Amino acid sequence: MYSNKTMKSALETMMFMLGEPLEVKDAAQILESDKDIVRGLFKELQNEYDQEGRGIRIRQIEDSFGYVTFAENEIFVEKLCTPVRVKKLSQAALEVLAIIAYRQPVTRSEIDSIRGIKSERVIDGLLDKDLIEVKGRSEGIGRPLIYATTKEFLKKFGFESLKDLPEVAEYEELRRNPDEEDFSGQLSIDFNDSER
Amino acid sequence: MYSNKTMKSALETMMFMLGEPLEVKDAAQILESDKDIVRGLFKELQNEYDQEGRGIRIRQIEDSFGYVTFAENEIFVEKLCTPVRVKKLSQAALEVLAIIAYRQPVTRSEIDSIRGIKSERVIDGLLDKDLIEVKGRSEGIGRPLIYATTKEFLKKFGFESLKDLPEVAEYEELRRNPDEEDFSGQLSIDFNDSER
Amino acid sequence: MYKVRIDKFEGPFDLLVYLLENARMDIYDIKVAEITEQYIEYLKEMEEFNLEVSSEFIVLAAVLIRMKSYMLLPRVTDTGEVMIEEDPRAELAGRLSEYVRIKKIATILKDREEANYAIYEKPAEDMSKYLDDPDEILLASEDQMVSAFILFLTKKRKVEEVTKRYQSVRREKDSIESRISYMVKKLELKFKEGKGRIPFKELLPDDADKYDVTLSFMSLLSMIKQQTCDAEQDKNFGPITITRKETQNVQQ
Repeated sequence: MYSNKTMKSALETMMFMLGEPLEVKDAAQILESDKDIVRGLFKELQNEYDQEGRGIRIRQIEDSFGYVTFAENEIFVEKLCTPVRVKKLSQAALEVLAIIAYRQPVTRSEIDSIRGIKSERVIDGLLDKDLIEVKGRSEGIGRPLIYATTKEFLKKFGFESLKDLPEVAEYEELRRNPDEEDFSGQLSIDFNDSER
Repeated sequence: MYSNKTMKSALETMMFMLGEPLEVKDAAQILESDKDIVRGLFKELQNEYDQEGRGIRIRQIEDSFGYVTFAENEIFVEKLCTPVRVKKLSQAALEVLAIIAYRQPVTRSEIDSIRGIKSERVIDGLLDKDLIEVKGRSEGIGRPLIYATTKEFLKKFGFESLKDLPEVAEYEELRRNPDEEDFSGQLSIDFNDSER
Repeated sequence: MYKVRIDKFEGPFDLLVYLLENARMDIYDIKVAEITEQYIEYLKEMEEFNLEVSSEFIVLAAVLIRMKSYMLLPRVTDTGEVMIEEDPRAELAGRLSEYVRIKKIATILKDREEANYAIYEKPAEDMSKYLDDPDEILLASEDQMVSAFILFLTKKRKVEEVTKRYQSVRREKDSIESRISYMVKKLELKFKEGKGRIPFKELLPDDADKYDVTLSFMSLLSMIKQQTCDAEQDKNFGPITITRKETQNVQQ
């Protein structure tokens, strides 16, 4: 049995070596400890780094933790080196990603029908970027492929897990409760006015 | 001018990103500060990590500083890395294995003649991995060793018994025909004879 | 009226939602005639600007036109009662509503992409020295072996084809059949000379190479099988001696 202090130190070493998020279950196995305990230690570390205002922070993705830089220090990173920049996603890619994120697992024809236009090339682009993956085939006619988001998706948009996806009300609900929230800016449709 | 706190945080981010020791003079330039001040901040950080018993530490090399893992945690790194390695059999190994599986028991010269290339080292590798074993000696001339697959082979490849080997027309030419006469031994003598 | 938007629309719904927004029209209460006119007008403009108007845009135009004419017809029964029917706009409204929701999520994602743009991971450290002595897990499967095997067989067959063609040019005359007849003639000659035991070596052509030896040997085996002659070999690697088939007459 290792002390908590030793285990936390070990977690730091392993996160640093690995580069990518370290799974709680792997860490627990190596430390011969319980997953809940190890997860607790990861979160303690995460807090310490935040409290101390460190330049590196600990990010949780699903049930794994890894070092990342502190976002506000980006300016220093840019002065130091030219980090590899990923091209920002197009509007079409964001729409398809939104559909997959909220409706996964989902087939291409479902995506097409929600967008009202073919999305094949956009889907291929998202597969290439490792933001979505094929999760198998639907039981439906023709057994079409079904798609789901990846860990890379969570990383890119800073979600800990899919549970973190924000709740977005249906248009109909928005229209019925126009005072509840102000969606007009985002939707660019004036609901209040349309109620007249 | 940045606060000491911001500068220390920036140093952490930069050390993390750079992957090699960060020169004091470069850091000072980016932070628009004095080299002595920056060197002092590096040393403060170094002390903090040591005091807190972190799993990553800061090492000074000449006038540069960089992250290293805490040496005593090496055992965890070893454990972290060990299960990562998954070995695959080479194409050559799989070929020889297939030939032995279908024609067993078989001599080395038969394997060589089917593959058209010497297979001695591949056979030795498969023996090491316990996928094949020596089943005795052939009655043929020179009494060469004969090889057969092992239980381990069945286990690894998920066959219940040798009867489970897939039957495909293409394999039939290699599957041993019990009525077929084995000329390979005599043929090889003849070669030797003619070379004398 | 609406302003002309320069950037391209992501699809017919994108365009329609934009037009509704400009006309301050509720998705669930579309003034079909008005919006259809605007929609078709816009498609014409897109064509004028040489913007790609994909078939999906046209399909939606057709849907709108159909809806428009449907709504112009009075829905009354024979007795003059107004029929209560489902709003023909309901299905389209439902789909537009879902599309608007997706667009809102896309906007949220865009903001989050922006916010997370400044966060970096670092590559793994060099762990090679720890990988020198791994616990080897052998990854093996039936599929793996079978596909490797098929690859091998295919390669082997290709090589054999090439070799066969090459050899058939070089050795056109030297088939087993021709070699057998050559050897049978030679044997008969020797037997006629009164020799009972003929060394295999004497049946080889002059300057025989490895191929000739092999071919002759294969031919000899066939001859034994065909009961043309017998052969003996006293010890390993020893000389082969050919004799007359003794039971020949009995067999025939």
